[in-house]
Amino acid sequence: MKESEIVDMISRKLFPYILLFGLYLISYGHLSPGGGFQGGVVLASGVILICLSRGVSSAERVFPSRKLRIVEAEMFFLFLLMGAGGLLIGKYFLENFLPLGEAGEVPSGGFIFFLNIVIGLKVGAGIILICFYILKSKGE
Amino acid sequence: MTEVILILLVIFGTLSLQFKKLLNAVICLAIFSLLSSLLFYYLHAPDVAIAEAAVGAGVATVLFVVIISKTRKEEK
Amino acid sequence: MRILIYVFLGLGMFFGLLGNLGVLRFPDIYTRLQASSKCGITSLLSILIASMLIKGITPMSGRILVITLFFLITSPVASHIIGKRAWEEGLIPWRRKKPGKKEN
Amino acid sequence: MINVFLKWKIVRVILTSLYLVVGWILFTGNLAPFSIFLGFTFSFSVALFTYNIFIEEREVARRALLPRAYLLLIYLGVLIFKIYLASFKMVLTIITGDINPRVVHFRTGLRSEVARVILANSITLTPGTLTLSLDQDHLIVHWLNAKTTHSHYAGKLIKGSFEFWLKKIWI
Amino acid sequence: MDLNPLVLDIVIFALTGISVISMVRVIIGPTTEDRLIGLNLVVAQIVGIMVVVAVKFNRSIYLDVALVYAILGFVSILAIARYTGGKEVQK
Repeated sequence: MKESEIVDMISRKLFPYILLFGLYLISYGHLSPGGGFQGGVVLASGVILICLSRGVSSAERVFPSRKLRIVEAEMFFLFLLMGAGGLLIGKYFLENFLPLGEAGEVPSGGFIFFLNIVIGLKVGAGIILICFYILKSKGE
Repeated sequence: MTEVILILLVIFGTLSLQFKKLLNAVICLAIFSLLSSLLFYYLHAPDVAIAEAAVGAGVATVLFVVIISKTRKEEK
Repeated sequence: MRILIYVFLGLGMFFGLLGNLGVLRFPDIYTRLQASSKCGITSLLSILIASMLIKGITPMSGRILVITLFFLITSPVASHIIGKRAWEEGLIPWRRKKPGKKEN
Repeated sequence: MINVFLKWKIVRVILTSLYLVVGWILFTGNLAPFSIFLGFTFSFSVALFTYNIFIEEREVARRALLPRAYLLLIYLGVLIFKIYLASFKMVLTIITGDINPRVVHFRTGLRSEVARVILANSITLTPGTLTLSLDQDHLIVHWLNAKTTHSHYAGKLIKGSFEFWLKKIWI
Repeated sequence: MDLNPLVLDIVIFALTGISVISMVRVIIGPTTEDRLIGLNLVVAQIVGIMVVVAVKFNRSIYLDVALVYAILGFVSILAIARYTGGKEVQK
């Protein structure tokens, strides 16, 4: 089906804003009802919008699936590494070892901020990969 | 307020099982997850509402629709 | 100011109700799409403007402004997509039968 | 020659991140320095990935990238006023049930793509008309209360003053 | 500006009733496009309800949910309309 000019233009102009909103949800995760998982899904939905309006190949040029696979695996490794850092410095797995800021500001959660970013990138990469495979498959 | 939403949830849950055409069932499921998201939101649980809205109404609907378009359209 | 807020809230509910009546009443898909795209967006716009007026100039009304702009951009696109799908599927628009009118 | 393309790339990245920073500040509403620093960082990193989609390589007209902002605000006000007018007309139509729908084809004279898309969206929002298809400069419009089916006059009646304003803003 | 909270309650109930009316179109619509029109209307009205509830509770962060729902409703309508053509329009 040929896509019309309107959908093409609007999704083109909306795509960076949706990615930025996903990053906002991730980075304000300890202050607002967002968080790593929800922000990652919003990031993925931005890429789905481009997939639907301009085809999978155009989205794959921006985010190559080979690199996405590497990002997803490395983010999980990084998550484990941060947990092990808490184990080494303090007592428990995933213990906070960064200074706490003032309540209500952005840098107030210690390393929850970095943990949220790691989880968000991992979830986003995973859902984008699932959608690429399903959209490219031939079907029956 | 919550009673109205719960009654509507039951109605749409049964309707999505009743339809023979799978696309209509998917549309009913989208409204079902929208209503449950509104219920969580009204009961002061906005993070659950965001997760429900993002997964149930967005990504799950897209995946269902794409898979239906690649297989048969009617339920036997 | 208070009167203005009441007026906008009332307008929102009025347009929502009548738009739904139009969606239930009109004969075919294109005319239903007309009713939904006009009255639906006007009802939402009135309610958002009223809540912006309630809050005054605060960070909260900035967020409501973002939601308003998003809806002004995407709502016509959604109705355009639905109309285009029906047009390409070959649904014929309903037309009033009038003996005196000349067909084009 | 390669230098020109590189320069154009840098300009596109900077423009995209500036547009994004405005959205960030409007949405968070938080003017603490760390939040603004975060906004600049995220906007720049998003712009590095998406500058090629946000601003395509062929969109080089200056007005297409930086429209006249004050005229755009006036246009938004006129548009909202016309939306309310259209809705009152639509309510009258719903109550009386007096409709005469037709499908009309016509052309537009706008050259900028953004302006054409905004024209189509405004037509969808104003009284009794609905854009069904937009192909280059050819529009197919469903009209609820058709007065004429002649292509030229129908275009004049439907477009109204939108085309004049859009021409001023984007060209 | 402080408003009588009863007014906002009445508005929330009225919007719920209106969205119930537009769900009727989803249930009885003969074609898929009619159901899509109903879905579009329901999304708009539920976003309105969410904004009014956020204003009533006076919590600024609750508005995130409304914006997330606006984005994802648009994406799902685009997916349904694009990927499921009728008879001859097949991807």
